[in-house]
Amino acid sequence: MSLLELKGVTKRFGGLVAVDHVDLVINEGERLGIVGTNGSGKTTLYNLISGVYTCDEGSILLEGLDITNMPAYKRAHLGLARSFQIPRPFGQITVRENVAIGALFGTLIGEIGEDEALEIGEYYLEKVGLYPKRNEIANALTPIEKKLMEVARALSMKPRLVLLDEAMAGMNPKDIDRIVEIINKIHEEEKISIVSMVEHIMRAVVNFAERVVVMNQGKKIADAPTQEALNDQKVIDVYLGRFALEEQNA
Amino acid sequence: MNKGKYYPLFVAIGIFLVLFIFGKFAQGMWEPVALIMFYVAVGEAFNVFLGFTGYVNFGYVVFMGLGSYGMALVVSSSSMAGLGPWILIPGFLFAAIMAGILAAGVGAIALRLRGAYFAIATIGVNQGVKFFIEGAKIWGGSEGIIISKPLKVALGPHLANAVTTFWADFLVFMIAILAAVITIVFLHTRLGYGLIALREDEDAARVMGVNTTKYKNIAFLVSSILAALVGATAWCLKTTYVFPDDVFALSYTVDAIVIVMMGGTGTLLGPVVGGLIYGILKYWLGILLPGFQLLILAPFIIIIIILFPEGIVGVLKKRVRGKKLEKFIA
Amino acid sequence: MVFPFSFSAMAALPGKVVIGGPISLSGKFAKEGQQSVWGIKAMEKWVNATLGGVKIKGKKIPVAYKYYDDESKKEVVTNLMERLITKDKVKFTLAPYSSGLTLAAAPIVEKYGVLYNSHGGASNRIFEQGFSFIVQTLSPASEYQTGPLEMIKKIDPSAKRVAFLFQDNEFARAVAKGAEAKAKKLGFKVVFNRTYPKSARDLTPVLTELKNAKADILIGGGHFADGQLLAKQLDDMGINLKLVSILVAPTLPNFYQALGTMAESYMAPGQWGIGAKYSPAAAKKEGIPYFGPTQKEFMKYFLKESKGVKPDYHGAEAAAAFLAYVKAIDAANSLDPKVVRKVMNKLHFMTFFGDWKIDPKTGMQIAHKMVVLQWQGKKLQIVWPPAAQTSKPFYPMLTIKQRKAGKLAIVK
Amino acid sequence: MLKIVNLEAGYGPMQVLWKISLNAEEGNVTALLGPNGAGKSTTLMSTLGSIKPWGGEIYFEGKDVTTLPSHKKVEMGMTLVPEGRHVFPNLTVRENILMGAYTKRASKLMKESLDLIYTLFPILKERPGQKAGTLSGGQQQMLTIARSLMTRPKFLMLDEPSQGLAPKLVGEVFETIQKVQSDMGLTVLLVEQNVDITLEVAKYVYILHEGTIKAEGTSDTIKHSEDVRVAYLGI
Amino acid sequence: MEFLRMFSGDLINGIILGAVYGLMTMGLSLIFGVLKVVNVGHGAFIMVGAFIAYWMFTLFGLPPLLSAILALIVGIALGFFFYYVVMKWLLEAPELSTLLATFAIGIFLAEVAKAVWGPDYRGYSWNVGSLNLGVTTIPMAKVYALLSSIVIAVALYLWFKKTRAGNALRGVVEDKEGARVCGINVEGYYALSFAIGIGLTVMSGVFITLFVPVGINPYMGEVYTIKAFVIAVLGGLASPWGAFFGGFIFGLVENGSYAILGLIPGVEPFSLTQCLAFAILLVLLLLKPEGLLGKK
Ligand SMILES: Nc1ncnc2c1ncn2[C@@H]1O[C@H](COP(=O)(O)OP(=O)(O)OP(=O)(O)O)[C@@H](O)[C@H]1O
Ligand SMILES: Nc1ncnc2c1ncn2[C@@H]1O[C@H](COP(=O)(O)OP(=O)(O)OP(=O)(O)O)[C@@H](O)[C@H]1O
Ligand SMILES: [Mg+2]
Ligand SMILES: [Mg+2]
Repeated sequence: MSLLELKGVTKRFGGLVAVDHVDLVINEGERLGIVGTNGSGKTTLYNLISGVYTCDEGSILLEGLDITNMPAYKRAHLGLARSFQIPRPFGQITVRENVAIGALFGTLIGEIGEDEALEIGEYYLEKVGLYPKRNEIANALTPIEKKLMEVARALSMKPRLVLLDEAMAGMNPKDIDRIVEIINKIHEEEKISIVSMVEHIMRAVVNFAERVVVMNQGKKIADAPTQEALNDQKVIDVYLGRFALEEQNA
Repeated sequence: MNKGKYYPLFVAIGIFLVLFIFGKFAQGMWEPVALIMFYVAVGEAFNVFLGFTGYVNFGYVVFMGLGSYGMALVVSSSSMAGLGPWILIPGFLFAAIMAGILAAGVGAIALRLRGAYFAIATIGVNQGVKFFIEGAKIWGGSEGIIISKPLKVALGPHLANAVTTFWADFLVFMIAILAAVITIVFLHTRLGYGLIALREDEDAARVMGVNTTKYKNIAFLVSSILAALVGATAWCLKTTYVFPDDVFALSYTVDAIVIVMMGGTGTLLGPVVGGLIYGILKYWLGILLPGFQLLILAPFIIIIIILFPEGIVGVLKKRVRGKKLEKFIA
Repeated sequence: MVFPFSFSAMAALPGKVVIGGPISLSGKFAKEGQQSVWGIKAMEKWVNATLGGVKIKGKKIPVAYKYYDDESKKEVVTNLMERLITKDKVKFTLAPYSSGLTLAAAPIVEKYGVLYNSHGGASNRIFEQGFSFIVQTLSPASEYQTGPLEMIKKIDPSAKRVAFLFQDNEFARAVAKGAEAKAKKLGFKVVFNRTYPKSARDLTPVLTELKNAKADILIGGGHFADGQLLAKQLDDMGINLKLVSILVAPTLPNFYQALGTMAESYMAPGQWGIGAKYSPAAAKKEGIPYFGPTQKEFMKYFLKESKGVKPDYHGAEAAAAFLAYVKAIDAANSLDPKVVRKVMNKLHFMTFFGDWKIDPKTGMQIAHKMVVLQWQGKKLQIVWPPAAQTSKPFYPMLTIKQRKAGKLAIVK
Repeated sequence: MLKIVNLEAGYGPMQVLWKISLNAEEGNVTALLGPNGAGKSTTLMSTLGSIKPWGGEIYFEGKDVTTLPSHKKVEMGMTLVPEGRHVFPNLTVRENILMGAYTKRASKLMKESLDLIYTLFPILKERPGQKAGTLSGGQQQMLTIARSLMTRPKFLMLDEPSQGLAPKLVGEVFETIQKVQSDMGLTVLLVEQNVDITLEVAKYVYILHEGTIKAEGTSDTIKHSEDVRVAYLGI
Repeated sequence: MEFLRMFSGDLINGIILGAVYGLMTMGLSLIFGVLKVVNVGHGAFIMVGAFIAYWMFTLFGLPPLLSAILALIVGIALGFFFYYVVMKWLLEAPELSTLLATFAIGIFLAEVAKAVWGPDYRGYSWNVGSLNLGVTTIPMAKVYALLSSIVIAVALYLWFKKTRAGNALRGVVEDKEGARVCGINVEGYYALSFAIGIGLTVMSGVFITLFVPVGINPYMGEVYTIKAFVIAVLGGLASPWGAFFGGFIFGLVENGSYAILGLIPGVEPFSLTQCLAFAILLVLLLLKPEGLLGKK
């Protein structure tokens, strides 16, 4: 059964159609990559799924349940988690507390106490390599560290579906490999979550995704297994370009 | 269950106890102590909302004012006089209910606003309520209510005097403790975490599963009811009169902000320390230099805030991070 | 009866009798508070200089005045009052300024069983609360605006249409109530009865309405700033009346300074005014004793304290409250507040401020008479009651046009 | 063109940079590489003066500019494309761009600069009225670069310009950087995570690690130095 | 008919009151907009202006329109002084800490004024005739206040929208770091806008005395502070000319509703006008949460 299903989802900003009748199915346990040119509507799509925006048209189903108009916090309880492209930490509290908040309000809401949540938080901080910084104020992290913290925060929600928005942009290649590895591992270990991600860094996409969706100007222009999608001439034309292909092949 | 996290509460209660004993047994110090505790309680009640949500309830004083009206209305109603000392219970209830109803209403409407817009909307609520009471001439209009006599009728002159000079202050202590307990509970429960998340980034908090609307409203309600209790005791019972001009004076909100910011927002001990400093400074400067105390107080405040931009406890909390003292300070 | 230990009591007589109280030197009542402090300090000096203090059992003990600044705030008042009573050993306390603050400190005073003399808390309601230790030196609020009505009834029976326009606060409302009752009793027709809020900085809407009411007389006001504004805007809007009596504001020299000749012939009720005719001779005529400095002496001592700022009635009433204590302690020959209070019940005397006699049950002032003051030829004259007159009333008041042209309200 | 000698800087009590020295040669692209948190952004920000250096000296065109406020430095022809975008969110795209021409020197050359950046980033020409805050992440990145070019720098610091850009655009941006650099005779100091491209573009490379310069050399040497690549660059 | 006369008179007076309200709020808005500082000491600066007008007039017979210029200069100087002595150190601190500082500054100014000039209530009369409009009579001083406030609002608008400095200021408001890389002197503009904001406020104190030439006292500012806050929000914080329009609305409601509310028996219509003004604030905020001219 598909975990998440988008049917004709559309979002407009004034005259601009940021997301244009997108149909998308995400299966349970799948590792999906979403890529696309800048401004193609990927973040907007995330905002629609996580409930930051509401759809102008179309519907969103989570395990068959219509969540199109459900408030964001309820979606989180049902197992939707995300990170933000521009990190949004809870700046004045510690990293550990940040992540614990994820645990407290995720799918485990009401089931665990504060102490347990802090433990879960530490567990995931350990995983992403931020454990040594757990007692820092979140604002004191570098942008990259903030992103990592967001990943940990999303994971600690014990979600069914994690939406990562350019979590690896700006990271050095070594770290990217490390993070992809971590995510893959968590994906395997916990079996619970399906990680979907948006990246411009092909290195990460190739190593992570089984399937890739390519967007352009609000529309889905490709949806296929990774290699196939990335070798699609249309995708190369609008998205990858000459330079990146070389890099990918290098 | 980790007991360590309640240590700061014991620190606060310890400070209260020392104050209480000092006030009770040092000659002529009861009223100064009561004043300090008034500031502490005002700060604590204010902090429950500001500290956890980051929203500034500039019209905070409206709840103190309504609280004192609630008490005054009950005490001065002749049908209740037969209750004797028990009259205070419906008094507090009524104070809490009046403030609660207003808070629920304001919360439902104004909490949709953010930042300064919310702050000013609450000023509007305060001024609106005040001018409505005066303009529509309800509850005595601008003449307010004086409860000195009804209180004597209900309690007898002796008890009435004891209530206004000791028990009212004692109740302020109790409210301060109640507020401290609420604060620590907030600090260590999901509710508190949710509130802090929404303080830091409301949209992100919502996506993380925090029902921000509900949480905001809870904190607002609790803070408002605490304020009402402070008003009912420290104003109505203690000074025995309620004039609208006096109980809706926005300067008290500013006092609350000053106390909380000096001490440190969102901390348990912040309002306690802030209230102590504010009260002691005002008291001693006033004794030493009557008429010039505010002139000296002002630079003091500026120096404190420049040295401790996050409040004294806020800065202290950072300093002790990872040290032994850490668990005593929150 | 003399008990053996009364010797030790004698020996324990303090070196000074401290009289004092919290007073506002900051905040909204700073102006009144400052006047009060000057007035009281002047009397402290006078009493010690001329009388050598209070006389107890043949021994003269100097008096001392002790005060702290209450910032015009109710929670500060209680705090300071306790300090004064316990640390500074004040048994004869002076109330702070305003009815609210007077009420706020009352329970503390009651708790310690000391005396409490109100010189700035005019509200009648204070005296309905059943306090047993409070006495009042100034006339209660209900009396403030009755003088002008009595006066008009005498000098112009045809002026029947009276308008009330008071500030919307506790004090002014109490004044309004007293005036309304008086107006009804004297057969006036109340053609307008409105208030304006304290924060209003533009009275035009209510004045527009007032203009249409075609009143002969306007009685109103509240405090300093709004009173000045009321007079200013009446003139701006071209509202001519036969008599205008405004609370508080016109009793200040600054009223004239602010408005210039436009202030001519404005009236105000006062607890006292410079030039008041209360003197030993007047007291003799009434058959009561006179106590304290003469008008001239009061002025001299006051101006010394204030470095030249003239006293207004807030200074005078505070001074009188202090004098009342000295007089009562002398008469009681005791420093026990209970004894002094008992003696006070029977006292009737005159000071430069006027009569002093309280209702034994409530402590409310019943003998002191308010005066009506009027700006005439750049001077504030007492025009009512006739016994206190320094000048006859100027009536009807000058028209706006006349005042604009610089005409002075000089009684021929 | 730009010379940094023994620069030290930090935040609050925490020191981040320890006696860093580097040299950006006129007319070249110099790169500063290193792992996350090494202090690259801190170096750039203290060079411009957004944060105050604790010690050391900075020379620009031979003049000591260590304590000069940042706006004076911009006037002299230095600028930065900051990490994390920093567009003016409530101003329109056009207003953002024009803000770049704030200095007197830049405003004289505005017309020319506009032509240049519109050819580089046509999307900016298409959306002059959109509020910058509503642009997509990558669009904001373009806007930031464009805005900095509007100041007509002689010396341009770029803090991870390719971050968040689609691969096609990454290539284009680097081509642009090279082009602008050669056309305008620009000196560039580049901070990047995209090591491969950076080594293509840069002449000389510094490796920053934990606040100190650990290695330096021409990009060819660095490219072929296995040690450096493994230890600091993670490739 | 009588009612209509009254009502239209009230509206005219409402406009004038609104002009003064707008004027006294612009400085507050500017400071909030740029520095995110809520200036609770606002009223104290108004008081300084009022005293300047008073002293200049009584001592030297200087007409208030001229002392306005002096007040602007004094205000700007005070602004720079308090900026460098106090505010500068708090830029990185939590937002509300600056509120504490301005609170203290306000107290300080009022207490200094009391220590120097005493707590007296003062006033002066600048008689320049009056304007009879049939339904109401308006002293010319108020007309001047109205005209001046329009001139100042327009000048401020032009400064913001048309000058290089105004433009740069918008950049500073939006993003410090971004402004810095454009070569904008961020700290300089902070100081400048604080100074100009205080300058405008002190100057508005002079114009307030054209409107209310009496009751000048060290504590006179409090009333204005509260109203200025509300008006600033009504107009959309951070938008000085929005503040100007907010002032008009507030003035119109306050004065204009009197005649109508006067029809209700047994109430105090004047107090209700104030109540209504605040109620309308709430309604407007709900309809437009960013204020009238505020932007999202
Ligand atoms: N709130 C908004 N108002 C107006 N336009 C918007 C808004 N949010 C996004 N847009 C526009 O919608 C389009 C899609 O933006 P979106 O952020 O989803 O792109 P993206 O695919 O995430 O791009 P990137 O890879 O650069 O992050 C863009 O053209 C953007 O300018
Ligand atoms: N505003 C700040 N407050 C406190 N510490 C900071 C701040 N900004 C950065 N740091 C710290 O300074 C160190 C260096 O940060 P910097 O941003 O210069 O690194 P960087 O090399 O640019 O890393 P990245 O590749 O992640 O951009 C980090 O350890 C970071 O935690
Ligand atoms: Mg995006
Ligand atoms: Mg960086």
